[in-house]
Amino acid sequence: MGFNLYDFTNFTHNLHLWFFENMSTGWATTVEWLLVGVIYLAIVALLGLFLIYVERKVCAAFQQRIGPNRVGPWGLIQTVADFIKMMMKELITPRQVDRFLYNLAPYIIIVCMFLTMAALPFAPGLQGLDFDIGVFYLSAISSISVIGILLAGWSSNNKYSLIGGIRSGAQIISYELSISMSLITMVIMAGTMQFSGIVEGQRDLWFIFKGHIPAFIAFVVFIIAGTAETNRGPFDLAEAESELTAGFHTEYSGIKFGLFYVGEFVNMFIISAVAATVFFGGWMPLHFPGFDAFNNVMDLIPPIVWFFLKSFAIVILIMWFKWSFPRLRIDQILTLEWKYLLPINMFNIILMTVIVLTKFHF
Amino acid sequence: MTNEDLKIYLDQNFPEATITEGPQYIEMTVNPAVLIETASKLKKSTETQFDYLICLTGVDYPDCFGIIYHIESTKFRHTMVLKVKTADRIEPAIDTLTEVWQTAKYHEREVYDLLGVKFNNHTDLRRLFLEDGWGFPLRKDYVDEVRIIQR
Amino acid sequence: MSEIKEILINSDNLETDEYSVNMGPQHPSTHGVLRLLVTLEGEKVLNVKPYIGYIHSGIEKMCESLAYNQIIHLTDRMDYLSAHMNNEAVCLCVENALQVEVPDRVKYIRTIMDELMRISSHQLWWSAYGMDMGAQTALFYGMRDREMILDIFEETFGARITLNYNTPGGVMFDIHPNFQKRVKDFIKYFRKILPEYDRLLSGNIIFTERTKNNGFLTVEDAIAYGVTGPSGRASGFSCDVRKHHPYSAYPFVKFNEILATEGDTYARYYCRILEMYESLNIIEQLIDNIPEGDYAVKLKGVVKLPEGEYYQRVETSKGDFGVFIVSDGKKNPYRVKFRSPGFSNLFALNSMVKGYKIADLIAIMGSLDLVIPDIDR
Amino acid sequence: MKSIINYIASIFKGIGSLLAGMGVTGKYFATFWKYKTQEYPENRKELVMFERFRGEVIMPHNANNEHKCTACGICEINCPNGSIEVISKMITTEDGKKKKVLDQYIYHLGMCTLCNLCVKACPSDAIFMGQNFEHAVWNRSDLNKVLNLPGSKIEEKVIKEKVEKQE
Repeated sequence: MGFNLYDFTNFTHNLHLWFFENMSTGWATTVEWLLVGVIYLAIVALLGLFLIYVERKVCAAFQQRIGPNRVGPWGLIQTVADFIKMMMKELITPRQVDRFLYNLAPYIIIVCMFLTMAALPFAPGLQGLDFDIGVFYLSAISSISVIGILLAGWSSNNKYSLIGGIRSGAQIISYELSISMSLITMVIMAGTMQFSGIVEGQRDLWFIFKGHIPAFIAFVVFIIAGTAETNRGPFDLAEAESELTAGFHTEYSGIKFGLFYVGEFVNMFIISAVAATVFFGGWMPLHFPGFDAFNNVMDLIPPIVWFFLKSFAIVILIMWFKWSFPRLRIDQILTLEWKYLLPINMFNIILMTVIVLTKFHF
Repeated sequence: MTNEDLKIYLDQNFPEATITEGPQYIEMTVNPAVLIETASKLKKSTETQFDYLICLTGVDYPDCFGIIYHIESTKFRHTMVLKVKTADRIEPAIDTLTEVWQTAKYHEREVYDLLGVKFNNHTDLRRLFLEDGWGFPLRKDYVDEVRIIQR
Repeated sequence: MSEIKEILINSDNLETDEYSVNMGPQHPSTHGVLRLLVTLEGEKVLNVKPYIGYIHSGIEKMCESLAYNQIIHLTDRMDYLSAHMNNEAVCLCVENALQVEVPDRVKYIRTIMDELMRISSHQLWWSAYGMDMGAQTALFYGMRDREMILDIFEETFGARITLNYNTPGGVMFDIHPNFQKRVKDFIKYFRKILPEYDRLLSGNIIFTERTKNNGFLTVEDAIAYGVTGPSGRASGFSCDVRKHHPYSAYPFVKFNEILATEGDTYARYYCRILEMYESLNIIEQLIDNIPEGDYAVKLKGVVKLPEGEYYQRVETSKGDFGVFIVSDGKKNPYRVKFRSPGFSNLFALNSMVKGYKIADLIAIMGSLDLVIPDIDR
Repeated sequence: MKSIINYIASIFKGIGSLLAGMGVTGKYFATFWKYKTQEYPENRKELVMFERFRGEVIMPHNANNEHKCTACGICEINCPNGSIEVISKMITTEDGKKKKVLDQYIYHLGMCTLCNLCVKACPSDAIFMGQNFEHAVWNRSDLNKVLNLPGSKIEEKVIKEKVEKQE
């Protein structure tokens, strides 16, 4: 099979060939689909559980607490216990809700999350979908999740939920713009929309160093907009615990609430992973042109480790925001987007174009 | 104004009211009929300017209900007590002072809630703490055998 | 399509509707069981109607059947964040009525405790306010620092929140030998930590943008509604009882009354932060000079007030707190009335929030520092 | 032009203030092992309450199972909530005198507000405030305690003092 921790291309290719040699085409395709589906399901479930644990521990560290420490060593099994509890809880459907939409909302969020996940390059050859329009696909798909939130808010027959849903609708649709534009800035730099191509383009140096000022601005904008896109603090005014009790998911209970909850965390991971891919080279180890000895040492660390290290570093950065800042008001969120991020982005695209044209980058 | 000056001033300007010197403040008891007039005079007069109503208390005296206003001037920092007494304990009613001091609106609701003193012309006279039909617990003749244990 | 266009162009045709939302009695930012009936138009607040009484406990009625030293432990349970000041108000009222002069030592102890209590109350308010605004970390930092004061209280009083330390004629027991050292340690620590509060919240651009220029309360309104304490002083209403009607050891100390003129939410917020500095100043002036002497005057076993009506004001962390006792010469008071600052402050809310957003309603309500048992009594 | 400078300055000022806030939380994050939480049931042994801590009313007994309570009932009068009931009985002593002694000292912890008035009022120092704070019980009636131990008597010394005082 040729399993290699540093490059999965041969492994996945050989696996694919092996399936097609031993089965009929229809069966092979079905089995492959199932396999990929199960793998992604496992990744999402594990990531969700782990991220919730990380969030609790990180939040505790910011607040000088210990965090979960009762279930398992250092509380590691806490989230599993919570998950089991959530599965066993009653699914309450309030009276007079729009049943179909009410039940549909969490699935839209989860489905959208899986679709986005598919485009992420975890390691060389370990990627669900490698479109040539990967960036475009990602920004298109990730904006669907707002429909889930809107539906949840609308169908719950609760005024708090409705306010939360409408708020997040306005917010996500605005910030979609910033996300796409900061990605476009980097696409100009990379010259391709394909994720594997973007990563490959950073073999000599990561884009954040390569593109210096405009890349850094794009990164800051992307992180801000990404935090807003995933409805996390300080942009969590769709939930806004102190204002709207729990916002759009007030009326959800049991595993339906669990899906929203896991969705929030995995979405945060996806945003961090995209940031890591586009700005910090994804699975690409840290290379500096000219320092071959250093580069060789860096190459010893497997790419998949690099990918998760970078993603989790950015996850912790996003958590740092949440546990430091107060929440914004709805009009300020829109002001920030339309009066600050958007003009900066436009200026930044021009700057990047000029820099790319004049080859003023490293 | 010191208490003495205030007493002299009040004696001159409100000859019909009973003015006594309490343990701390000058106490002036007025007729319910002239309450609003007196209060707005106290507030508007340039020499007194009692613009801050500190406290409004209803007291269940043996023969009547008394409403006691502790008022202060934020300019001169003198304090006095204004008192009115209802005519009797059956259907007690007194004019509201919402027009003079805004905060009286809510303190009067409290007095109505706990003592059952009605305030004429009050725009929003509803129970504040308790349910409708509870009774008036701060009255001395209030009995509640279930909730109050006598020792 | 053209129809929709026409409707959009003539916005008068757009049908907008007001709707009401019940905030509370169970709501995370009402800090207790306060119910607000909020009328909204979109996100804009049109009207707020407070409904109170969910934890009305009839303290005034209970007081009528208790002796004077027994009343005090009930006042702990009204505004539990300024329990010591409430106790002190009753004690001062009884002492004034009996015309008892308490020793200087008692005055000093009481004043130091008042200021410690004020700091602890403002710390808790700061933490809760941070949480109202969405900065949950503030909650833990405020609570962490409050713990030090509560430990000081526990060592001297034996209780952390419901202190019941004052008795008519003095205090219940002498201060603990460690007390002065601990307080000095706390002052040193807290002076270092207070700028952190500023960096975390007061200077934060999100916070200032949210609190500045909203929730205005004019001086006239503040006086008319009787909004006292830091909330009133932020509007320029000079209402510090410590300054204007000094009691206990306040005549002996130099301190400034914190006044602001803006009257917006940020001014109310910052007044409290500055008050914490001012309280530290007051404690520093007193802590080394506690005179020797008795910690209480021996009163008769059964305290009977002479017939009459007595009123005593103190400055709690929320504002102007008053105790009104009508005595008929018996061992129980005839009528006790507590003038609670929160009660007056709450009803000024409606005039402050009109036209602002829901998020502002939370910010403005938080800046009033409401404690619900104080309002309901 | 000026407005553009202001615009850019406001961006940097805003970012600066945000970084200051992140600095505060970041400082504590970087030193996460210096947490302030106490792990309660584990630290039970080291957890010593302050000597004045008011946890419950206790009646100390000496080695001979003797307490100091004379059943005078002052604490019962002083209690604002009626959480103390002193039940006394009359006995005849050896020398034929009739004497009032304590039969049962009933203390309702569930009603007690720990105000310390009873301890302060006690003329013979028979009751004190205990430091125990773990009062949770499964049954509410368990909160009604009898403070004097079964078969306990009053200390001879207290009786002597009382007699001296009367003389």
